[in-house]
Amino acid sequence: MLLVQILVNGVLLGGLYGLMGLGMALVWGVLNVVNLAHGALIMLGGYLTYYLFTGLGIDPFVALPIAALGMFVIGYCLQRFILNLIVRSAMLNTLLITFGLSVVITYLAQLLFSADFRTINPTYSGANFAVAGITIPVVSLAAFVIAFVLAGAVWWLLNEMTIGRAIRATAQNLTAARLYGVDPRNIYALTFGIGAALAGVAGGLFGILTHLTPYVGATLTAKSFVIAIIGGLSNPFKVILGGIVIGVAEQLASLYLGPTYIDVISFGLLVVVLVVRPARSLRAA
Amino acid sequence: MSAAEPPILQAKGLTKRFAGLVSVDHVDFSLARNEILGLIGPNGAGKTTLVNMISGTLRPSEGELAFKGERIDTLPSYRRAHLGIARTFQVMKPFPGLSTLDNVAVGAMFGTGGGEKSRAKAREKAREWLEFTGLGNRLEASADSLGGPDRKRLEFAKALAMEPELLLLDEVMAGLTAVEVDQVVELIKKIRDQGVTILVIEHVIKAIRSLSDRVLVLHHGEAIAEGDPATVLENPQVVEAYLGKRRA
Amino acid sequence: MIRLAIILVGAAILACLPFFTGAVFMQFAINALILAVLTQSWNIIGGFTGYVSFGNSTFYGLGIYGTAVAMVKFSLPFAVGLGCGAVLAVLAALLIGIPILRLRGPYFAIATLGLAAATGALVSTIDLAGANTGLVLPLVRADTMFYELALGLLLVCTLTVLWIATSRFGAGLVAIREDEDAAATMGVNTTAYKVIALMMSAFFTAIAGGIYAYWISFIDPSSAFDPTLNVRMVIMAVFGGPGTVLGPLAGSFILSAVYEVLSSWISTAAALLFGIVIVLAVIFTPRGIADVLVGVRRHGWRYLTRNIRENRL
Amino acid sequence: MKTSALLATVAFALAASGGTATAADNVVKLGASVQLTGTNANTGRYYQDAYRLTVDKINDAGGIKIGDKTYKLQLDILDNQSDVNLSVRQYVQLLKSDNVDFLLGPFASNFALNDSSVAEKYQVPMVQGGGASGQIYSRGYKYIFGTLPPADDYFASTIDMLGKVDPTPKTVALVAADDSFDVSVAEGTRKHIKDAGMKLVLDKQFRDGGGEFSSILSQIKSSDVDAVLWTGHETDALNFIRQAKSLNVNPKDFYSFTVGVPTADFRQALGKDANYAFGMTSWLPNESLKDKWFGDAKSFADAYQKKYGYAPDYHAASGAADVETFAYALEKAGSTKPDAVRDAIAKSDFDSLYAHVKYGENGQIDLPQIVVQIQDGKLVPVYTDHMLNKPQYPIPAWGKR
Amino acid sequence: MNETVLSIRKLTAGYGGAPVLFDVDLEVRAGEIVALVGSNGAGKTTLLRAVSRVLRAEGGIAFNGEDILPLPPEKVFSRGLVQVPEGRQLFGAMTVEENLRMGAFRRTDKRTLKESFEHVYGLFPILEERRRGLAGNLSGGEQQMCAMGRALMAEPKLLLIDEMSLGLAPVIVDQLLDVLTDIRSRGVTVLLVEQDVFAAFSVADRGYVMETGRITREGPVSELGDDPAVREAYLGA
Repeated sequence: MLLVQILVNGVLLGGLYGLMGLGMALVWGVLNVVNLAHGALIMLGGYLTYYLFTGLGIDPFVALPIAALGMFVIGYCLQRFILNLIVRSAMLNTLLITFGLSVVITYLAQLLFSADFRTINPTYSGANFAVAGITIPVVSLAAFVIAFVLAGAVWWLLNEMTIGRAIRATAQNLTAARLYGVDPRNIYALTFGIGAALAGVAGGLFGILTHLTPYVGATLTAKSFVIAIIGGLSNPFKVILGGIVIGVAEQLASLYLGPTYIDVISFGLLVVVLVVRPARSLRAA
Repeated sequence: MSAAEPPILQAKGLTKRFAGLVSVDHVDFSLARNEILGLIGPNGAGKTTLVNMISGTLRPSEGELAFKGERIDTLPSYRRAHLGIARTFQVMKPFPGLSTLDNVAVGAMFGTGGGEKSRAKAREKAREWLEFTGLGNRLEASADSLGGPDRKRLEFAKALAMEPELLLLDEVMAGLTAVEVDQVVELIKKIRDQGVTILVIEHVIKAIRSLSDRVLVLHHGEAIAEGDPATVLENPQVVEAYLGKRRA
Repeated sequence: MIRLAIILVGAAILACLPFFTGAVFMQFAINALILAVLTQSWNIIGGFTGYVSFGNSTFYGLGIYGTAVAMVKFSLPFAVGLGCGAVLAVLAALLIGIPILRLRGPYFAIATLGLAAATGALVSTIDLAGANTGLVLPLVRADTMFYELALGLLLVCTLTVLWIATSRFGAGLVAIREDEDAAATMGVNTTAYKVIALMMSAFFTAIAGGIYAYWISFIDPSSAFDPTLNVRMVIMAVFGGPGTVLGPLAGSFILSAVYEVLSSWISTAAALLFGIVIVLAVIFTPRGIADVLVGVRRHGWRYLTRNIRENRL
Repeated sequence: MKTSALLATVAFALAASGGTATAADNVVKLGASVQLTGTNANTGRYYQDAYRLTVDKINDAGGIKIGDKTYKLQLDILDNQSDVNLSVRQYVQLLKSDNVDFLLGPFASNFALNDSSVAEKYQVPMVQGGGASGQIYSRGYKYIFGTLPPADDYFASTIDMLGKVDPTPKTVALVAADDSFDVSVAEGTRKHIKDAGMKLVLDKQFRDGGGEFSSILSQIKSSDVDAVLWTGHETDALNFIRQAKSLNVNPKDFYSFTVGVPTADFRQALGKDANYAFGMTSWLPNESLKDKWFGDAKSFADAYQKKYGYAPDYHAASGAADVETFAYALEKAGSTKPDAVRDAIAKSDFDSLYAHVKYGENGQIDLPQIVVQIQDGKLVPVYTDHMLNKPQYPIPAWGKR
Repeated sequence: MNETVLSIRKLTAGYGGAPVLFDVDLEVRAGEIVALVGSNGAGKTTLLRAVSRVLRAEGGIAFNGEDILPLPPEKVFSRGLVQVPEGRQLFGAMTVEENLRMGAFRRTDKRTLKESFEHVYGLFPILEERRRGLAGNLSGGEQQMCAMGRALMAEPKLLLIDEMSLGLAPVIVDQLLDVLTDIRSRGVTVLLVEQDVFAAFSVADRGYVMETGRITREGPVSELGDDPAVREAYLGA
């Protein structure tokens, strides 16, 4: 029974992890940018939701799409006016500039929101129900469902919509995409905006489930990173699955080895996945 | 082909599969010392895969490969380079950030027998090979600033600086005009005269005709014809699969 | 030759500094020198070989812990401790390097990042290493010694890099960076070269860690395996010009100084400004300071806008 | 290339020419590097604010008499950005270039561990109220003093109280973070649990700052313990409670936290979910704590609230006591010589708004923890060595509140 | 004489300050196949890049009478000036069908899309067979077909084709040349850049010869093919 509960915890947690990884994987896969500011964007989305909730009294789940929209605009502008300036320089430079951006965002957030921790705490935040003796927290379940819905939306966008095909086309061959009528400046900004919007939703849910400080970004970037790699960059559902794998692995590690081993497991898993699947990694190089 | 000497390269039942697809299917062939073998065939017939297996970039799924009588099919590429096998790449691969001289010096430093240990001497040799291939006036140019034909010369110089016994040339004439093709044909003949054995992959039939001692035709990974150029290029199967009626 | 002269004269001048400066400068300088060693070591694997390692903080941590555990738990002298740390890190580089150096591009970078995080997390569960509470080393009041040690290490490390830049071994590494497949078919034993480069990088990084441990006298996993330290190595090397001999030194000294000035003058906004500096540096000088000097001489200050024009969409 | 080397040397030299300020006469300078930005800024500000308030108060009252001269206190505070390396550098800077006379501490045990090495190295006393880990005091250092009680005894009064309530818990779960402070707490607590005759059925360590407790909580639920003793940092405590609620985990009788419960932020963030949580503090703003400068602890708390807009907790009070330690020691030593002051600090024996300050052999103060509980959103002191107020005990399950 | 589709006047272009093209004049009239030949590095690809507005240029480029110099590439594409770039440049991780759909990216009349598919699959039956397969897995010849099919999906008025025969087996080149003739018969105008002068002249009406960034000769292919200088330089002995 304990094991089942732990597995359920892991799976539900994994949904949120997957959602964090989703935006990262999208931006990475399409723009070839490993966005070290992704965690900072998640944090920003969390604060946006927080202020919509505490400031305007909007229910957090209603606030999520608004926060996502706000984050989309921020992401769009970041790419359009900053990252687009360097997309053609070395890969290392995109790493550095996003690292710089994460520092800037973090410390701006500290100036704006102070270093105090915040929680998004609606009345139903601790609600739960039991199925056959297994407790299921309502908010975690909602986060899990939202993760899947958004993965579906991303999949639909990329595979069934013209703009999505343009996004993928740009990712695969910039020159050809330009020759076939795609404006890459817009497509890049759009993609980064969508990535930021996904980060925004993840941030809102993260704020409801745990707490926010301006500094949570760094850890979340690392986590999103791991999940994006384990899930692969091509299929949104696989990213969510990657999140679930990490979630379950962490919970099992926590149960059998002790919670201090959580990081060993998730990062160890990352290295193992990379090393035992060299074929894929080499092809993508 | 001299009967006394064993072939410099001997392939038996060479096969490569990628995820179930057979790219090269039980191909047998051999190369005699100082011979030029032309390898032709439609796109996707497995020509580059074959070269990759000889140079060590890919491991064969099946079959044997011997160089001067010694099995080499499990050796890593650098060991084969030390034994005396050099190649050019279909998509040219200069070291873009280095000067032409340094590009070629890499070949001299690491080629046959492990290459020249002194960096200064290696650069001296590299200079000679650049002269030989007609790039003597572009020693300090960075490799990615070179135009098409110069890039090909650089590719040659890099391979030659390794002082190979066997040289594999993968579509070195693609994109050249007829006159430039003639120049490269002369260059290859000059290299052969220095005692190098050469395997040429090419779509430029005129060049194949004038260069090759023998021609091997691959189609869907299988060798469908082999022999002297005149005979092979008139083989109806080859005309059907590769040459087309207009050129036969 | 000119580079050798610059290095030796620079080292001689720096060696005299402790006799003219105070304790605060020593404090800053030891840190800056250690960072410069880390940057220069990173340059071997990241700059010359082209493998962007985010795992060098692992070797730093192992150097720190090797030294600290040897000194605290086994009461060995400092020199032996340094050796333990170095051996540990070099062995780790060998064992880790063989599987991980098969990965390329971003995949290598990420694997090393994961490795650094995993090693840090693992060490913090090992009781012999003081778990997550850290270890206390004996206190020594000898900042000048630590300064000269760090300077000596930087000198040896830089001379090694100079040797790499002019040797056959270095030519092999650069060939790997420029095109690994081509390098292999031209006779470069790519696996061995990469692993050796990583081991060299690990060696200097670990020694720097050992010096740091003894100097700072208290260590714990979060400071020893700090991933942002690795980011700093990369930034400094890239800022200065990776794959050059003096660029990484210039990059690390300049950025250390900028960070120090920022954090002592405008304490609270220092990190924010540091972030902005990085963003601007990447936009305007994407190929490092070494390139700025050449570029500005050739194109004047239009060089900066030229960079944007070349790299934007 | 040559120019880049030159540029580097210039940059290096520039940093070398640090300023050399001269201290004005009749001023004693106290210096500290605290966390004003970065991950620890939330608690770090207590120290800055408490140091400021106390220094101002002492100066307003005319300063301190050393020998026959009157001195004012001056305070130099740097922001270490929650970066340990930077804080060490800043302490050296404070001593060697800003010429401060004495050192006040940063927040958190790992910072205190590093920074106290600077004090020891330069043989200048540091009094700190931000680190409680036993590791700080077990190194035989002579120049480090601390006003937080030893971490091993944090749960002593709590366990003492548990022996006197009905029903008395028999089985206990201990959940501790893996950092220096919490490891010390856990070690001491295991002993106290054993001594009290209770059974430790679950002993779990978690990654400090990890924030993920569902596995531990599920194990608590399935082992059905009577009481949970939890130690870690504030945000983790917050997450523990929130996740306990959403997973519907209820220890039968009781749970208690080493940190968080006394702070207003914590109660505000959790809202009603904070109710019933037990905690501890080494300090409450009581009128019974008399103070030379503030009058009593309550007036201190009022002045603090008025000036900074939030209520002080024991971090702030402890910081105030650090400043006062120097004031008393300077007057007693009659000198500003570091060694004289150090010896005077070692002999400190005075009442303050924080507690009766008297340092032990190792330099650490000894104080009992007061057990507190959040009852209807208010912080209520419950127990010291006797019941102060009636605890709401046992804690009702989440569904029955 | 048919109306002029593409008119290039005194065009100068280059990379990073170094000019590659000098005062190029070139004209393509409706319904023609025009071949542009010349040796490696003569500037042929640069010219195509300038025309499709991927590269900065100065001078005049008019397409159906409109000055397209100030337009961004995607606008030029929308006008019906479509390029089959050198090296095919397919979207390798997308299916053949998706590649073809990308060709129709800017088309607003989605109703006639089906007809276009039928047309392309009619020209290249192998593409229909492979339509669910990834473009990256096609052989070189099939990739070139896919690239041409993608261009045709855009319903081009003028098709620019760069190095169509590069690295292809002779038999495939013949097939593609046949397709070109077919396309022309449907009213598409073609500007063909080729290394293989034999192949180019076998289908083109007129030809231009380019040397080091300048047009040196022009005229009907029959005349150019007989020109001794051209024969010596490009057709070999």
